[in-house]
Amino acid sequence: SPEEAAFQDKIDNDIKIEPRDWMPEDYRRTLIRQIGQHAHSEVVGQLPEGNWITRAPTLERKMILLAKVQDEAGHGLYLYSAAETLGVSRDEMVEMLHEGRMKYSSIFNYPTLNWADIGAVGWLVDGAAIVNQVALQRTSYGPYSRAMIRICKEESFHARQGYHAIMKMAFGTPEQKKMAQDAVNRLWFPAIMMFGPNDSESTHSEQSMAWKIKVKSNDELRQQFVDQTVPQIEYLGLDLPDPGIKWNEERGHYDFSDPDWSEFFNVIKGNGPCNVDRMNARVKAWEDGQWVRDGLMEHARKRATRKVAAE
Amino acid sequence: SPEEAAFQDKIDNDIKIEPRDWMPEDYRRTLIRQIGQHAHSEVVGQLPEGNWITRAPTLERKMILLAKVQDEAGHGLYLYSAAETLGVSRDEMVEMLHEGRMKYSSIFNYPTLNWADIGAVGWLVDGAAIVNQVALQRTSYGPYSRAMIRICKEESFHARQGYHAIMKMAFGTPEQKKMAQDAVNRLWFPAIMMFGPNDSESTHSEQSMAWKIKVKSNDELRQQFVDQTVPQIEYLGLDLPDPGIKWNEERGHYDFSDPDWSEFFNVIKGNGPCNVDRMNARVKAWEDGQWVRDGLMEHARKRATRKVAAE
Amino acid sequence: MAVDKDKLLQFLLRIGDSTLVLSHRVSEWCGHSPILEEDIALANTALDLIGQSQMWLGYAAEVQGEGKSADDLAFLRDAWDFRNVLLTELPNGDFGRTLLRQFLFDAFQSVLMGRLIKSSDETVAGIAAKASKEVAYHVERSADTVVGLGDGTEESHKRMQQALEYLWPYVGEMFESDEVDAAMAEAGIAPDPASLREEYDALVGRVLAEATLTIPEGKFAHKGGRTGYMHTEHLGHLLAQMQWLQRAYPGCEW
Amino acid sequence: MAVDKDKLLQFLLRIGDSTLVLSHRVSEWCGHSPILEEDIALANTALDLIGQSQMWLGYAAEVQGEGKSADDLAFLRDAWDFRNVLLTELPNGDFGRTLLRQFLFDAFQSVLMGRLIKSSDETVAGIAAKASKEVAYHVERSADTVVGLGDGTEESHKRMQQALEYLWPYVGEMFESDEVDAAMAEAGIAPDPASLREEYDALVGRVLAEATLTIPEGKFAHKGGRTGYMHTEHLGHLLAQMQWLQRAYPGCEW
Repeated sequence: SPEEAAFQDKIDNDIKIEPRDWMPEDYRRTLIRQIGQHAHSEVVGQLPEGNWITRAPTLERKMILLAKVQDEAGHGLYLYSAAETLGVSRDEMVEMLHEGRMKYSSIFNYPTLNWADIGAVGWLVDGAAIVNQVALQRTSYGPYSRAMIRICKEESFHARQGYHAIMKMAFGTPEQKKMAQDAVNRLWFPAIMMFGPNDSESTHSEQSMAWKIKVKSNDELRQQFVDQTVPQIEYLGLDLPDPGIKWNEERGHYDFSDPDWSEFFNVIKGNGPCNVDRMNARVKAWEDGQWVRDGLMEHARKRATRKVAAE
Repeated sequence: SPEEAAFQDKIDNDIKIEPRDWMPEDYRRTLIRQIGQHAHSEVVGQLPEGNWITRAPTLERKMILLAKVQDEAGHGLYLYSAAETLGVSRDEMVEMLHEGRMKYSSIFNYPTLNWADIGAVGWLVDGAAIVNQVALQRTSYGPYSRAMIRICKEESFHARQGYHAIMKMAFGTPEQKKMAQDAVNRLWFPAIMMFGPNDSESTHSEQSMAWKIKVKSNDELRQQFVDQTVPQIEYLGLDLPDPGIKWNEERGHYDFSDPDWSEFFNVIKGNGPCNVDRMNARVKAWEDGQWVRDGLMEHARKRATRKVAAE
Repeated sequence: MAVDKDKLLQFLLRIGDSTLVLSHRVSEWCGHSPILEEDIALANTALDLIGQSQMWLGYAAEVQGEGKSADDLAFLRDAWDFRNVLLTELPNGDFGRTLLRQFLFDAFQSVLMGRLIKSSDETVAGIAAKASKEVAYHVERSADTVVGLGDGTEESHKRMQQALEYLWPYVGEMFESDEVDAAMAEAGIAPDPASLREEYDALVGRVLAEATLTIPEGKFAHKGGRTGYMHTEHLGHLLAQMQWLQRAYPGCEW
Repeated sequence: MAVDKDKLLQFLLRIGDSTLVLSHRVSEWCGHSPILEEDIALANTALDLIGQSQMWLGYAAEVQGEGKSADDLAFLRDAWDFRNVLLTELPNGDFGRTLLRQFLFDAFQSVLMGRLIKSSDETVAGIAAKASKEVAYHVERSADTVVGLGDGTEESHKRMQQALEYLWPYVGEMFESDEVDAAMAEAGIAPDPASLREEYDALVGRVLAEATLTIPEGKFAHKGGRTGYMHTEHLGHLLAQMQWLQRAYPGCEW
């Protein structure tokens, strides 16, 4: 159709699509899925980090962690707003999350088990997210692109803080170093799985690339992350978490082992270490909070009525 | 009436009153109140000790504490059974407790704040209870008297264990000794208030003495407790928790300061440090457990029906 | 006029421990609040409170003069050395109780900080000046939520009234006066807490009235937190979590 | 035949840590159970489990040969050194979930102890002989309660079925086999856990059928506890409570 042609033309010329522009239903649906999932990830992502807020070892570390979690909740807000421009409400998306009809990033289905995990989450998980999000700054949908630009700034700050935190551990006492190693060992493969399946297996990719919803392929992004992270692990003096990691002179990249994709699909299916607990926590928070939302809403209504009556 | 005369005659001749015997309504009511309160105290008394079960410092200490709490719940059972012989059900008594129409010993409205408190509760609180209960072995109501005999044996075991636990603390590191001192300082006055108001202020006492529901007066029992406990405090090398404690050669007893009775009556009124939390915990346990009691009851009914059907 | 160092220390611990313990409680909500905006607001509140603790406890450590840091005071004292008011260590309960506790504390802090900015002790005045901006924001926010929930639905009103019944007996402790307070007042470092009650009652009374909540009648007040004589059983459990790493791995840098 | 000491140690920790951690969870009920008789029964269960831990960990410490005690192992290791199965560290949930978890563990223990009493290691055989009497009592009791609640009211049935859905994915870990188990089997110290599954399934299947509960279909099993590779987030919080005193006041006698 001519609408479709005009739409694709904009995309090809790097003109952002805006909420009021015509767009194919599938473009809209794909974006809602992707932005919603991203928003949910920010919200659910509070839980593994929140798990250590009450046990952070110094006042300053606790402040840094609280500020980070606060930022993430804020990112959730921007992203829900971006998704809402596509005609879906935050409450609808939350409902879909709670009913299992929308996902969040599988990385948050792994537990945070020692204090170094908090550093590692900032460094590896936020690090991987940034690689993805930097690419997404050029995504074709305007509100999403602008949210990404805003979010990226804060995320790189988090990643740096995470690296500093784990540096303290890696250069600390033998036990601290052991915690750091343990964290890297456990989180490495889940982190590189954050970029999604190999390009050959990725179902939605081709159309998303054509629409510039995705800008780089999963494997490209993963390689970029590995290349930037391996030297950091080495700098920390930690053992590499994958014996397959090796500099490949010819490619100009690090080789690395393929993660266990059966685990990846298993976690997506709901069988990750924390899927059930994470969803239970969110659903409980939502249900326990119903009276609060109702109460505040009713109060707002009363006030509005009183104001009208007074006028 | 002739019944009353026969009843009082039995009492005066130390013949036990048994459930089927005639007894004055007031005797029955006083006993229900006293035995019920005693039973409730065993049950609520699980809470301050339970507060430290998950933090007991060694496996053995944890076992000792668990065994003690288990015994106390058992005492609750005997005592509810004794009260039930007077025509009131356990559920009725529990309901009266939860609605504030029956009491439990005020001592359990004080918190357990350090590990030495657990020793001190065994030594001072169970110690005070025993002084009272040894006297009550001779109480006029048969089932109550027999429950007391059974309970006393276990309680003196608890008191000894408590004393050993606090001995370890008093003879331990300076910090452990400080915990022991802190525990004795906080629990001394609440413990001596366990015997109730001074005889001159005690409302129910005279009739109870005549009926041999009570066998010794509050002040007699309190003096006996002070006399046995002060040398124990001294043996531990701890400071006396009351500057008024002094051996009185003439009386052949220790003098001691009158506790702050306004605090006593305040705690009874509901203003103790833990009254609200204790009752909330018990009511919540009861309400949360409704489905369990209902489920088990329904299952028993189903089984009985099936059995009849099969016969 | 020289003030007794130990009394000044006690005074500082009372404020610094209260903000520290309350920040811990508030941070327990992380990721579990009823609305995403509230997750953000609660994290922000906890963050401000810790920041204040860092200043108060930092000065306390300096006054103590034993070479300790604010972290040492936060992570290496046992319950009996804490001087927070009991109100701050009470369990969160539901969201309404958490916000009402916050308001009852914020209101006190707002009155107190208003006086402390004129403290004769420059460090105290400086910390109070920084804290008072945050506190003004907190009290406005918590008051709004208390009004919204108190004057909301029947259920939200009932829950808030129950929360008030539970919390009110812990309000009085904030206005207790003892020899520490007398020394602070005499040295012009801090007002006698009792002297803050009128302003507090006016502020709290106004907000609770707007929230259609009824202040309980009893005059009874729990105490024992700010003297350390008798905390609740809850504090020990809180510290077991808070201090875990520092206790299990002593002497590390984090 | 000499067995690798470290493998024997791992084997002993797997049993001793499981009973220790479960006893902690069960003891959390103290004073909060639905019926006074259950308060007694739960305290008794917790007590037996700690008693067993004391024996298993005592022998583990002996095998380790570093002069440590069972208490040292219980109170001075961090989460990653614990080898309990994940099932035992899960939060209690409601009373039904606690009892169902107990049954799922008791059933395993009853099968395992039945084999261990014939262990080639005399100490293991001796501990198993003592434990097996308690375990036989536990499994009878927890099975009865599971049946009573599963085949009770509609609500109790629903809750028990939900508990089963939650807990079932944690059952499989008990039957995992690795090189530790292979070494134990080869030395005649303990059976390969996988070989216990049939007997377990028969016992559990019978009880759950009587309880009118449906075993979930999925074959997925969480793991990581008995190797220590990946516990749940819950264990760290549990240990923070359990080890508090020993961590805060190291080197004391209690």
